[in-house]
Amino acid sequence: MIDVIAAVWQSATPLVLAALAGALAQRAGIWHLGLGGLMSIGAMLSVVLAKETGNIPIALIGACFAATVVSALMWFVIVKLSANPIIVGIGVNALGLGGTILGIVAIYGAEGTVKSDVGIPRVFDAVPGPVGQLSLIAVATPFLAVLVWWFVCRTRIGLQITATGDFPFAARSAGISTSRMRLYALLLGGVLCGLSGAELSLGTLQSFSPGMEAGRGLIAFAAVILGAAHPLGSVAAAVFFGAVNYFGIWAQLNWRGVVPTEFMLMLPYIVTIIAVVITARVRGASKSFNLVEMRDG
Amino acid sequence: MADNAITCTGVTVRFGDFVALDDVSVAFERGRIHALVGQNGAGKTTLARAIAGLEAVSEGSISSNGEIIPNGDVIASRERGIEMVHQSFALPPSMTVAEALEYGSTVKGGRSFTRRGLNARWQKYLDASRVSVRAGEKLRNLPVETMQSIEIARALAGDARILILDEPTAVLPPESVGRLFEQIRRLKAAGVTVIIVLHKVREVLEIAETVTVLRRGKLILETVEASGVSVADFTEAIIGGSDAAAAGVAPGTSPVASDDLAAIGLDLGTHAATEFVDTATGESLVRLVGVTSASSSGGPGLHGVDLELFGGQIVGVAGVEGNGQVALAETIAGLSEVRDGQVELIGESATRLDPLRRRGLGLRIIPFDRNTEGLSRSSPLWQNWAIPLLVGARRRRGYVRTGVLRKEAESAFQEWDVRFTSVNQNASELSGGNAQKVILARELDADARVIIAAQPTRGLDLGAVEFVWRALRRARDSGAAVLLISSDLDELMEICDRIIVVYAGGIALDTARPFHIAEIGSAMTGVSA
Amino acid sequence: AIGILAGTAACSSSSSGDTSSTGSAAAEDGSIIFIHDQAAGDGSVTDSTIAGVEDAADQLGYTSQAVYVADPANYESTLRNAADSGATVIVTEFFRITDATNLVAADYPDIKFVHLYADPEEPAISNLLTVSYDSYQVLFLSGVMAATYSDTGKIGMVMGDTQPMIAADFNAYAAGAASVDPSIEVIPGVVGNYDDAAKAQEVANQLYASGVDVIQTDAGGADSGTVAAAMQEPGRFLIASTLSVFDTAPDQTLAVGGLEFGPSAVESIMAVLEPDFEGGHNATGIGEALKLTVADPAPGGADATRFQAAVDAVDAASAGVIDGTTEVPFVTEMP
Amino acid sequence: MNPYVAVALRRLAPIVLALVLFAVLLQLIGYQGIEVLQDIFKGSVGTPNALVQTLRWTIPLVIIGLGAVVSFRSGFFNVGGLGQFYLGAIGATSVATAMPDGPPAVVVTLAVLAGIALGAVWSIVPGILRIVFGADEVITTIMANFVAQYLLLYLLAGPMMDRSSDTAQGAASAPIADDLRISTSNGLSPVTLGVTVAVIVIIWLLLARTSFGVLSGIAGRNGVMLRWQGVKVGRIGLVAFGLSGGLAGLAGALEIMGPSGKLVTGLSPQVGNNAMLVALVAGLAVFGSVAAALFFGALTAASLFLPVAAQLPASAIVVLNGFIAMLVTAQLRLPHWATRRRRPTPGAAEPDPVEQVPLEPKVLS
Ligand SMILES: Nc1ncnc2c1ncn2[C@@H]1O[C@H](COP(=O)(O)OP(=O)(O)OP(=O)(O)O)[C@@H](O)[C@H]1O
Ligand SMILES: Nc1ncnc2c1ncn2[C@@H]1O[C@H](COP(=O)(O)OP(=O)(O)OP(=O)(O)O)[C@@H](O)[C@H]1O
Ligand SMILES: [Mg+2]
Ligand SMILES: [Mg+2]
Repeated sequence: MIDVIAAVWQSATPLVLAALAGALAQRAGIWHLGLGGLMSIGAMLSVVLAKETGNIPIALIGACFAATVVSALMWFVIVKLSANPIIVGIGVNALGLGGTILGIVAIYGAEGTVKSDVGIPRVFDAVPGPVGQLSLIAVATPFLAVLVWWFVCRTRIGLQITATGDFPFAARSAGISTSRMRLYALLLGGVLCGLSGAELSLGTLQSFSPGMEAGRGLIAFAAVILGAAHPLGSVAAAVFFGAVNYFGIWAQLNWRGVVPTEFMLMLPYIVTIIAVVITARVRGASKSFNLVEMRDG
Repeated sequence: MADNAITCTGVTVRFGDFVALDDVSVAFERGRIHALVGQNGAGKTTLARAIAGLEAVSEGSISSNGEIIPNGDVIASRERGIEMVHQSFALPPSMTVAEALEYGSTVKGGRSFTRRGLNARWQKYLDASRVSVRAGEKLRNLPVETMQSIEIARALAGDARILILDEPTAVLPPESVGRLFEQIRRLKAAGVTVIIVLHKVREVLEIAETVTVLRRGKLILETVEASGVSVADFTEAIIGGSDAAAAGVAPGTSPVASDDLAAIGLDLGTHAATEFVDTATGESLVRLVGVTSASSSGGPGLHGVDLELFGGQIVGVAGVEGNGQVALAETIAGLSEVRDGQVELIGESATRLDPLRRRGLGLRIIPFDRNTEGLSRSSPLWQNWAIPLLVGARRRRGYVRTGVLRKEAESAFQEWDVRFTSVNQNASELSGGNAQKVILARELDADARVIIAAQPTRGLDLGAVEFVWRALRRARDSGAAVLLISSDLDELMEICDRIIVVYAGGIALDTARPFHIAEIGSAMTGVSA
Repeated sequence: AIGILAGTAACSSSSSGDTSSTGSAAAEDGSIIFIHDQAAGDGSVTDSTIAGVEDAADQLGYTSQAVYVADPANYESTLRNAADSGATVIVTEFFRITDATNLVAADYPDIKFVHLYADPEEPAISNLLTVSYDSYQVLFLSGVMAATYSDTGKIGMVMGDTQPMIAADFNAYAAGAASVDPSIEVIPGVVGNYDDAAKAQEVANQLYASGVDVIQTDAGGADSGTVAAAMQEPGRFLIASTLSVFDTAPDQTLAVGGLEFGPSAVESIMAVLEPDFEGGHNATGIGEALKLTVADPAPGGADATRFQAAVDAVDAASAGVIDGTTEVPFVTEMP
Repeated sequence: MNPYVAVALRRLAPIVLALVLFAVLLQLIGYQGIEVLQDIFKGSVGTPNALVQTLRWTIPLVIIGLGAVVSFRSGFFNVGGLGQFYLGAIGATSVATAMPDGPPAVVVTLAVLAGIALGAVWSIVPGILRIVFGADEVITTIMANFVAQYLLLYLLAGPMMDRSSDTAQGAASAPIADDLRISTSNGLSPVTLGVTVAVIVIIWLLLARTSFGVLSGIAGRNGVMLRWQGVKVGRIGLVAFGLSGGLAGLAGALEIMGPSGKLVTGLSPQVGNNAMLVALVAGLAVFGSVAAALFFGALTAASLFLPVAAQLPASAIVVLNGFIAMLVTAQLRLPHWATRRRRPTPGAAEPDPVEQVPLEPKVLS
């Protein structure tokens, strides 16, 4: 059982970190569909830096930094140039996918898998099985989640970010710069996405292959919607998706011949749709954060 | 000038090419209650926001206690004790009361907190401010009155020395207005300077010590003592003698004169039946029998309501907001689910009839909120006007000759004296009064038999109010049944033939002229129920 | 004229290695363009073809270029662009690009085309050489090896998706295993794409955790996930698809079986440049471009006796496949 | 300046900026940025073949793009164009391969109708989930795209797999019979062009000259108001979902019956997103979408030329599309110092752009 939990946690960690980033942005009123692009960037850069420097802290800082720089770019385009966040997010995903391949071509001359000899330290190295594989990031993620929750729900600045997304005019009338709150939320999200990408590639795999993000950013975003942009709710939803993924593989191996494999591969996406429907039904569409809040001041 | 809490010097605010405030220089003395009045779009909110730092001034400066406040900087204004209560509240609906009080708080410390600590801290404050609400309650579940109390409490939570209230009475029932005014007097006694934006002359005279009048962005009267102005001067200043026609009074009506002033409720409290003519045809056009229904937005519903509306009558609906007015309008309109009872419309059973068919029978609605329910602000005027034609409630379907519709819209707008530049203009470009006229032009056609007018004059200036009233009276005179839902008792007493009071989803009083304000008041507060 | 010159160059290169004169290269200015529908860089077939194309170009003194086209709807126009750009030889790979290759080859009779891993064309197109590989036969040998080595009676395969080519691989793998041990359980794990190494790792982990001790990789770029999973615990073994895995996972890799297109790409390019080339087909099976390369010496973590038994079994099976006594089933749908 | 020219310039500005950024990036990593831009021109309109390719790609982009226009206008962010395109392709392929010998006109019509129907179904399901349950359509349609991809794999590796030859190993359907093909592999024929023009005209008439068009536009801006007018906003939404999915399905059917000639996995993975960009660049205008589709068609054509001409990896085009998507909805304007008479103190009073998105609340019955 503990092995299953560890395996699910392992699989959920990148989703959890990205979902936290998405929840922060959502709280600040920005639909963040670019999580996957930022993850790709973090995944690629952490492996390249780990390979080239052999230094894990540098690799992580580099990954987070690059994802944060792209987040700042997103902020500029969305907040300063009034671009549609959804389209920008889709653009960031394309940049993440194409840019990492281009980057690898630029660095190594040809596209392909990059392998690092060093990886993120394993915390329970001595323990056999999935538990022993948990990286420092995977182990630290619950604490990070609590930290983000505390920041969002238990500090004044967190409330200010929430006000920015919920009712921007209210935030402004209290003297809060909505654009700065959005910047904070996106930058912090950039750090989290960088970590998420690093965990994905450098965590247990220690290698990066282009496209390995494989739609995880969108699943993380769905977790944000499912969790009503609450940090812990989004984390719970992300863990749920990790569990669905684990179950999808399990069912593939154990229900051979019963359900075609392709349907098992669809499972995470179908479950996402069902979960979104159920939460919308339970919560009532009006209670989630709205795409566009138009209130006349 | 050190005695002035706020001094505006040559303040000009532009939105693009539009000048919302034009070289306004005005000073507000410390420790007094100042009224800021003017028509819709006069620039009151803009001036208030400029003082609060929410709107950057294009030219000129604003100083507090002799010191210039940095331009367009809310924090700087708040540091000087300037707090603003907004026309529609600025409270994030997803938050709890305590969170809403906390997020913008300037009180030092408390950068992080526990939920219990936060609730306890703000509960203490709320109790001390005599706001009866739990600090842990979600804002979206609260009624408007409580929201306003919280909004004021929020403004006063820091070290507020100058409090700006933008139309605080617009959403309040009469008895709450009294309580609000008491609170304002207490604040003044504590040394707070109050600037209050008001529309009703009666309220101005009741609370304000000085009056400042804006018209079309220009300063007309500068902080004169309220006790020294006559009602006539005052109205003249607001509407502008020669400008009266431009203010939206329909052609053919005389410029505002003292008779009209009486007609629009400026005569403090005497409700003579100035224009009352009994035109009731006796024809029953709406009948609710034991109706129990829910409001579609989850607000309070109706419980076992019996009601009959007759042609040739304006029936007023009085009541504190949130007692079932929305459900009543929605039930007749067919927008909410009827759980029990019967609805009849123009002789037909309509309990299960969809809204469109009801409109086909002659039902017309002027909804509560003209900017969301009444109009699509970002759609062209002609589209806003043509919807009934497009959905086939009145005429056609399928292929649409838009040129013809545009022309028809144009002539309808001219008939209703809408001030517009083109039918292709977006509705958002119209001022409040003109926007309301577009709705009237759409809803009050010749086939209208039953008209639900919900808050049709809320936020309108005197001229516009008069225009709406005339329109409703005309509809009544042509034999329609009018249901007028309003939170303005003066308005109801003025033009209704009959008033019902809703209380807790039921009808607490159904009375014909002459009206007794005490009786209505006690029904509204549930005393007589 | 191009054909004759190219033929000369081909002859000189085949006779004397890389001594082909720079003079003739400058004079002919030929180019080889390779158009592939699978991303390069995962160390598998596409990479080996690129290496072969570059090798051939070096020998001929030509320039070479590899172009990746992800969208099947774009194969044809990319081929036309390549043809218009004046390529001497255009190389394509795998079935998906068959129609486009045939169309464009017919339209550009002066350009030579090599289509690797394709069915023969009937009638043959005069400027097109098709080459088929019975790659599933290698997977049969993999199955033999895995089943012989397995201690648990369970072996697995981590595959990219279920498309017919991969399904054929799996079925051959299962048949090879069954030929050794009819009771063996062969479990497929499908990643769903060829990029998601992290998911491949999860799939492999669950396979190993369920008692599988040998996994064949068949998921392109995602294979690194399976390799990583094998390296997590002792007692997990691999049969990989690219030779580089011998270096990455020396203690886990029993063998590498897969397609090596490099030499056959060189050979085919030289063939189409022969002046008398008239179009045709080359069929390649075990013993030619295809073979199962077993670890030598035995992988660090392996049981020496069982490994030796597995190597012997592979040798025997290989002989059987080559001489035709063993029939390898070709089934393109997953069981 | 002519207002149409002004609008066109404003819409093109972000794209030009994206191209410039792209060239700079390429220069930084060692390619010839300027030459790449020249090659983009050459690969899109520079040769007859390039022009054919540009038009060939304009067809699916304009058809799916107009579907996006219909749904975005009515306030629903249906981003499932790709999945609906696949379902359309599946529908057409099933019909065409089931009766290869039938009378061509009948079979082609049936195949196209099947494509439209399946595309519409794939769109109406998220539509119902949105309208009846309130499930956000952005998520459900994106997820439906993934599901469609695996459905395609399932069908092509199983029930629909080409079994015509013993050795066939590609995940592909049997080829469409020659008689049933509506164009050669270059995608241009009287039929494909005619259908495209017909779609443009019909959608224009629908949006500009019918009550559905006007009402759906209002529904997208303010559904609450329509509800008070007795309009069933949900029904408008469903029709919009159905139409947009049907159009994407039509594009899928045309692709199979025309240039592709058979169904394969991984078909045109970019077409859904690009069509969405088309709709947005055009500001949801019908003829603007045609212009934008021509532009993106040209870009797609160029993207096939670049790897050959400029030896650029295919991923570079993905990066270019990323830049375009990032900037395409940006409101490029003169910097503050050039327009403001007096600058407010930085911080508090800046306008809130996210608030200014010109949409009204979306509430459904
Ligand atoms: N956001 C805006 N954009 C452009 N023009 C506007 C905008 N708001 C108002 N206007 C224009 O400014 C003018 C002044 O508006 P204002 O609200 O003062 O009108 P008004 O004459 O007082 O009308 P009414 O008495 O009917 O309210 C109007 O003609 C209106 O068209
Ligand atoms: N952000 C803005 N952009 C353009 N015009 C604006 C803007 N804000 C206000 N205006 C215009 O400025 C004028 C003054 O508006 P303001 O809100 O100050 O009026 P007001 O006196 O408060 O009216 P009301 O009684 O209706 O609240 C109006 O014509 C209004 O339309
Ligand atoms: Mg006005
Ligand atoms: Mg105002």
